[in-house]
Amino acid sequence: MTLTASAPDAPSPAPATSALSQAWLFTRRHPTLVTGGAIISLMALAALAAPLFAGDPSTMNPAVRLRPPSAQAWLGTDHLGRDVFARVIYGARVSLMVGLLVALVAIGVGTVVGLVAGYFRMADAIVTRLMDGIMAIPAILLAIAMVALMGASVWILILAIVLPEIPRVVRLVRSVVLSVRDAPYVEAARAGGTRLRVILSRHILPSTVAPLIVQATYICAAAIIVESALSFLGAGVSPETPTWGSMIAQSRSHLARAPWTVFAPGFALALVVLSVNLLGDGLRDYLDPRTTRRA
Amino acid sequence: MVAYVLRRIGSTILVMVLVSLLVFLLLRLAPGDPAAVLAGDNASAEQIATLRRLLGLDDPLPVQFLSWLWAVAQGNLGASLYSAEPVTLLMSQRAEATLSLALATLTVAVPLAIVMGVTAAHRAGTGTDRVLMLFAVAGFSLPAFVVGYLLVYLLAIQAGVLPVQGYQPIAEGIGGWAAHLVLPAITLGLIYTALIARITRATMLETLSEDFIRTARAKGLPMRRVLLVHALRNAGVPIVTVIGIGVALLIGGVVVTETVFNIPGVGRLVVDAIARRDYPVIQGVILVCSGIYVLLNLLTDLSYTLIDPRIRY
Amino acid sequence: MTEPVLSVRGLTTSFRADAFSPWSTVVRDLSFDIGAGETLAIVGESGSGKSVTSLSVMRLLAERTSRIEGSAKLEGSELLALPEAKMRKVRGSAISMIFQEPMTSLNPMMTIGSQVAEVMRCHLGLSAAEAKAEAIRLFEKVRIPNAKDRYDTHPHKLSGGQRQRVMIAMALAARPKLLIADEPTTALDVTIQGQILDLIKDLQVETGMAVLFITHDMGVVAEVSDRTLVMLRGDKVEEGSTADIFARGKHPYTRALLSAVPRLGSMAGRLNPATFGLIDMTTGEATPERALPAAADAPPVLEVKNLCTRFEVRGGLFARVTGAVHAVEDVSFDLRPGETLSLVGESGCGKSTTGRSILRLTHPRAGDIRVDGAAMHALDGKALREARRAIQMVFQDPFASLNPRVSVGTAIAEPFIEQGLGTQAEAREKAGQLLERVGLSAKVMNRLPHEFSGGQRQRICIARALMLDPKIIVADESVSALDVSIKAQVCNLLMDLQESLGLSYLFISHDMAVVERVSHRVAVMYMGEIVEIGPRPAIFERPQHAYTQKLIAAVPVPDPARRVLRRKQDIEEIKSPFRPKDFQPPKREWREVGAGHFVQT
Amino acid sequence: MVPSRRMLMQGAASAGLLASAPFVISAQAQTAVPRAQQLRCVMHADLASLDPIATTASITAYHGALIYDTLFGHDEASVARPQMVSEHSVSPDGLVHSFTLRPGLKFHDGQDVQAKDAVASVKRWGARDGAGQHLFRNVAEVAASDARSFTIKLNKPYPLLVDWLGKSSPSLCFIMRESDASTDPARPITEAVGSGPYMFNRAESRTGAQYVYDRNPNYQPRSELVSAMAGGKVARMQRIVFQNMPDEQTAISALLAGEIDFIERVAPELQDQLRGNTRIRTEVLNKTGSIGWLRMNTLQAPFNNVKARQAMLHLIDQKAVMQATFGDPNHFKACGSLFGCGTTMENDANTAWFKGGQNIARAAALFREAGYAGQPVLIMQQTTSPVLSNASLLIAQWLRQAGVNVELAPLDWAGIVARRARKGPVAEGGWSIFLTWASGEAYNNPITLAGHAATGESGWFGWPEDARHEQLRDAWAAAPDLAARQRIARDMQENAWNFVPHVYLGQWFATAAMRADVRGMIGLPDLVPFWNVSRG
Repeated sequence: MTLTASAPDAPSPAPATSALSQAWLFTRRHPTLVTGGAIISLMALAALAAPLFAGDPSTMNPAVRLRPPSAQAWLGTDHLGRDVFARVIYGARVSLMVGLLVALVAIGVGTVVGLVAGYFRMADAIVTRLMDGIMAIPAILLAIAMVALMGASVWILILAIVLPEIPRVVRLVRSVVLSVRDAPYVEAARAGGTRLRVILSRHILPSTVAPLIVQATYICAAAIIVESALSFLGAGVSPETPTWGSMIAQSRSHLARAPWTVFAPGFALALVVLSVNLLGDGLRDYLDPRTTRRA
Repeated sequence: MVAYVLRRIGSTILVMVLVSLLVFLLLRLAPGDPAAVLAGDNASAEQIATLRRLLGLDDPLPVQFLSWLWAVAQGNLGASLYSAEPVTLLMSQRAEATLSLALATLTVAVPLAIVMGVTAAHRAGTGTDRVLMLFAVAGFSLPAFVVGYLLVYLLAIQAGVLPVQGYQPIAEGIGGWAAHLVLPAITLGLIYTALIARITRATMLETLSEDFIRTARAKGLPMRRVLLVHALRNAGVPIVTVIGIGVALLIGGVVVTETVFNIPGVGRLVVDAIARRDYPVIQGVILVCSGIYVLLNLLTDLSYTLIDPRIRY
Repeated sequence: MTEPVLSVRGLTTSFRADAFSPWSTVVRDLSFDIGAGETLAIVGESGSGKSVTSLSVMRLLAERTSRIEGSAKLEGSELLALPEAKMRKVRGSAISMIFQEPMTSLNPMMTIGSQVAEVMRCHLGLSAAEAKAEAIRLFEKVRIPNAKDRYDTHPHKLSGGQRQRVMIAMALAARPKLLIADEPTTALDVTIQGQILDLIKDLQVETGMAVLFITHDMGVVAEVSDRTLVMLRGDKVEEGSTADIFARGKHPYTRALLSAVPRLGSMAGRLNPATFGLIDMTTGEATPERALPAAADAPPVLEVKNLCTRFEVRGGLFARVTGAVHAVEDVSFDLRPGETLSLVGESGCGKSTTGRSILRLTHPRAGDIRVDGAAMHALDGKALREARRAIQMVFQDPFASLNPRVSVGTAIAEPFIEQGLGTQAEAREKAGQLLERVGLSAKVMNRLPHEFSGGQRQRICIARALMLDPKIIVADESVSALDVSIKAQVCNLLMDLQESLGLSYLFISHDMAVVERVSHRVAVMYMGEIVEIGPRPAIFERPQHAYTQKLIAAVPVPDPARRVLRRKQDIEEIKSPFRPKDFQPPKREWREVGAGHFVQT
Repeated sequence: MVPSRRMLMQGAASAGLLASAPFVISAQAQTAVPRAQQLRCVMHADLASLDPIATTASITAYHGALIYDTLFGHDEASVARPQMVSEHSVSPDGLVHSFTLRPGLKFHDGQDVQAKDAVASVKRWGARDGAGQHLFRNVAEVAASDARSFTIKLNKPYPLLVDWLGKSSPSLCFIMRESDASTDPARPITEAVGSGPYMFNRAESRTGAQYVYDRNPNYQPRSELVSAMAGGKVARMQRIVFQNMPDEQTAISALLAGEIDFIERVAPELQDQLRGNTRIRTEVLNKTGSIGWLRMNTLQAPFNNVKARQAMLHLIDQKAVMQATFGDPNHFKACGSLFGCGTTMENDANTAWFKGGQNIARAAALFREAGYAGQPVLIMQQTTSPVLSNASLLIAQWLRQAGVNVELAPLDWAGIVARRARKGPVAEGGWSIFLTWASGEAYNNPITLAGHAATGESGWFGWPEDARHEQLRDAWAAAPDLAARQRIARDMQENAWNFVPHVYLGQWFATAAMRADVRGMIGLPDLVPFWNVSRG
């Protein structure tokens, strides 16, 4: 017997005294969610407001290369004399944008394909084969090949990272759709003559939202990591564009002489990916309490 | 069962042809000219054109693809445009290093991850759980090359206890072979351990809320037995699935790890081939990698029957 | 009375969602005793705290989210203060448990033999070989056929009844002083239920153990228990000897519970259905039962002829069809306006598939379905959608049949709007009226399903089904998942609606007692076929087919005075309606034994 | 022995990837050369092709120098000395050169080196190499006169003939077996059998990972002392191994740990890690270093206008470009000579732009004079080379400051070599600027470096065209001596910095790092030879 059944009759929790204490309670209940969300929000805010405080990320001046942190350049300069602090902040734009766009595109495309595959048995076989095919190609090799062959623009990079993520989303959506496709409330809608479009949009799609939000955070984190790995392997975006991955990759030979050129973007990278992952874990627990709360 | 396996192999061939076509189109429709690379910086346009013709790169694309496919069907993956060595030979030279790295990673990561996951699930919500899971999240968050450099710096250069780079074939001594694999395996295993530990914890939590676990506890069994005998096996299918999927991740991670530690494996082979547009090598390696992946998927699915008596094909 | 085996005093159990939530009490200040050889039944509806009580005594609740206060003494020694290591030694040896869901309570990965043997190895220190021999002996004792061969069987190869026998064997393995049986028969078919109850009874006589029986089913209580404790929302409302409780229950809730229990045979001699007489659980005020009129003598609204539904099974290299599950085989019947035809049978007999096939939620393989003369079976697409206006469905699970994310008003209005029968405003107005009609307020339209109890949700589902003004409602186990008191109310609602709207019901149920009350006619299904069909009085009073007789005999009677030790029945076998590809269904013959009463020969 | 083992491995490979792995291992385990007798080297690139004639890649020239021998070799003073040749005579009219091979020369497969091998090799080289092609415009016939003698008959005297046969910049005139040398010059040969001091050990080589060269026990060095490519090539190490390590940091770590012995080029920023380490020694082997250059598409706007090309001379600050990558000024210098600095042809004709330093305003003015109207200027940025990548970024920045609409297209090398062949405008997938580099010594020779030609569309990428430049090149090749060539070089430079076929990014000097006990490395501008090297 489940505890939820007793819930309607149980006295409801006493209302919290103020919004502040409620927020504090929420934080204590979901520490990972709040910590991850807060760091990401701060990073995103800093990235958006970069022109207001961060300085110039792209002007090169080899005369002042590899200078240690100072009042002029808070995190020193890199091998081309660029301001590392400014580049880290502007790098957040690219990294977060790559992460966000990859997540959005993967979720968007994957949801449509997964919905079709899950609901229509005819399409399922074809879609499943196609997705198997994409998944079978080692993701990083595909990405390296795409970037090498089609040019190293941010858009190609996003495409290269998105492609291997799509099958995972398709699988997730498909499994959720399969699990609710024959749910009594969907059958009730069919029995009542509800049109397919409405069944899909009102009764099936919303069930995928919670798992997709969680999946989106993981994809976002993975995308940021993959972007940095591609940069490391020399298949990243243009060195002109500040991204954390390419900053680390370009500066790695200066590690001994100018550690800040590697550690600043490295720390930012690890922090953001960690936060996004924490956010994802927190959301998972929040949206699906089943996994942690049990009688 | 046999019919199922045959059917799966049939669909595998279909998937592989699809993969081949995809990779072929990607390679050939994008810019890049192996003849120009091969001829060298100082070569003239005319010399490059002659070379293109000699390498067969001027044939119509469908002809190139079908003749390649026909050769593959006969077990011939072609030869490198550069060294003219057969792709199968190039890969077999590299296979040992890559397989050793992958196996070393698996043998370290899987048991460790399962112990971590089971412990975290058992202690869900406690400090132990939090620490273990924070470690797992961190494993996801650190780029492999950063970890690799750090390990090399600390354990190889500073402490001097392990070799910095390279690979020593197992035939030259098991000690040297193992010593060369320690750091790469840790680097590669970090994310893999994290992945399996997380999924183990999640499925264990789900399994621990099942009725039969309550039965097992009501029977008065020791917790260790409840966890390891009753719960773990029931959580087995998703864990094995992730171990299987994770091998695909390994194939990807191998590329970075092989670069950091200079291991002459298959990953490096293909990265170099991409840089040179050595089409037969790229196509061959990706085909074989995806073949291994599909095969592993099949094995994973078949292993379910060993874990779960209810699953029959 | 000697010292009780279990003595519970002031047991109070509270839960919280997590470490930051307040405690909410689920069981309040509960006290009771059970003596050796005695059976105490704790009876109550969902949320009464009866299962939590047993889990509290066993200390099987999660430590971080539950709090147990009071005292529970096993033969004088306090359980609640025992360290976990010692408590573990109590579980499964001094006190053992069997649970409601035999399907999920056994470990699917382990053989049944090893699951029983491990108890003895753990508590009695037997060697592997000894434990195996002892387990086989136990299997024989709980009447599992071929016990030796079954030792290495996995649970999924067993039927529900056999699994529950394994559970019992496991519980008895270490010769407990107290057996806690938590709804052990609820998930089982009636015929199996009786056998399991008998088995527990026999074993109790043999071993002299005490039994704490937890159930919501008054019929079961009447059959098994010496004393009965009634719980309501965490409180004990009444306790006494079972005979006393049934004959002279004092608390209104006890009486309400009893009044709501359908009793097989209570309709004897009556021609037409009748509503339940109910007693209000707080005021004790009684509403008498009321008879319904006969069905109209008009042409049938629904005619089903030779309906066949099969599910193909594929196998082999090219995934060819190797056979099929014959879920519904050559089923024919008709339904007149204002009539209730019940389809009864045990799980897997094809009764639900029949209902779903009629609505074309499942595609029938063959057969004729005419609704109001229109051939439903030949329609497709838009025409099918429109045809479904005349025939609607109410499902079993009130929690699953409403989309948790859609407000009830939208859910009710949806079919009306989707069928293009009117504007948004008209739909909402009509939805409001229907909510009132099913006994809810029109003001609840904007609420989400989780804010309603199970019974209320089923009312909402009924309102949704009525939105299209159907002539027929297929009620697929629509009241089976509801608590007793709610079940009676919803049945009454359905009957009221039938009377006022002239609805016809295809009432699909496994609950013979409910069927007896609501039906005009009854069809008994077995292995996909109708084996007997006829007017309700004829079926219940003069059952002809052996299966019908067995079904009726197995129903427990909620009257301790009529308790009988009976039914030494044959062990059930797993019935599989799977047939090979070239299977030719035998031609069935029918014999008319009375007016409209047909029996398969 | 070598062919049979190879066949075994191929057979095993076709039997299946996994099954064959043990075969490979056992083959590898057969030979064991003591570590002290091996020199493990990390070179600047992977040995992609084995044919030093079909490709001009430096690494393949290194490979060639190990396993093949040459007819002549330049000594340290850049004078061609006989190497495989024992006697060389020229007819009085200068039209017939006769050569006789040294006795006892043997290919690694045991066959004697014969005149027919030399004839075929010289012909193939002449068909492929820039200098060779120039020479062969004047060659009437190359023919063997007996087993060890052959002649080259000319249409008119060619003073540089022996210099070319002994040149040490790619492609060198390596002597191969006739069977190999008769392959189409454009089709790369995959055999590696020469008569040089080392033999290619194919069984232990792993394409893309390591290449193994074992001492040729049958090689008979000349008796003279070694001097660059001339003199006795004495193989002192039993084995030379090229290890491919694309990651520089990994290579440094490996050198520190003693796992490798030699790194050909160490990035300046990584040298910090070696400083003060007594077990490691660094040395600049290539005294003329390397020069980066920028090619412009002279067929399309804006660089079809000479003013726009001139603007580039004023735009680029070579010191800044060099500093961005090499940091320490000891590692680089700016160079205004068309022929590189530190070379025999270096001069300062027409270098006012260089002496004036960077002048972006002047560049902007020149762009305006060229009628520049905002057309996109696309720079192909080679992301895989730090120096070229950094230079692209800086040049883009300066071009923008000069008001030019710049677009960077990040590409890898393979992408660049494919795209640079396109002559159309940027909008049609063309390009405006690409960057590359060559050894400093290469610029010294206006004939051999393909980019020194100004023959228009038939020439090298960028396709500059200038008739006077071509006249001067021919005159240079025909000049009788060094002093005459130097005079002509001045005139060429005077002319070139007016029509601007390309501009330079700066000259840098790579540092090699090796274990301290490695002795006798021969510093050459275009090659790193491994004879004469020893340890201890």
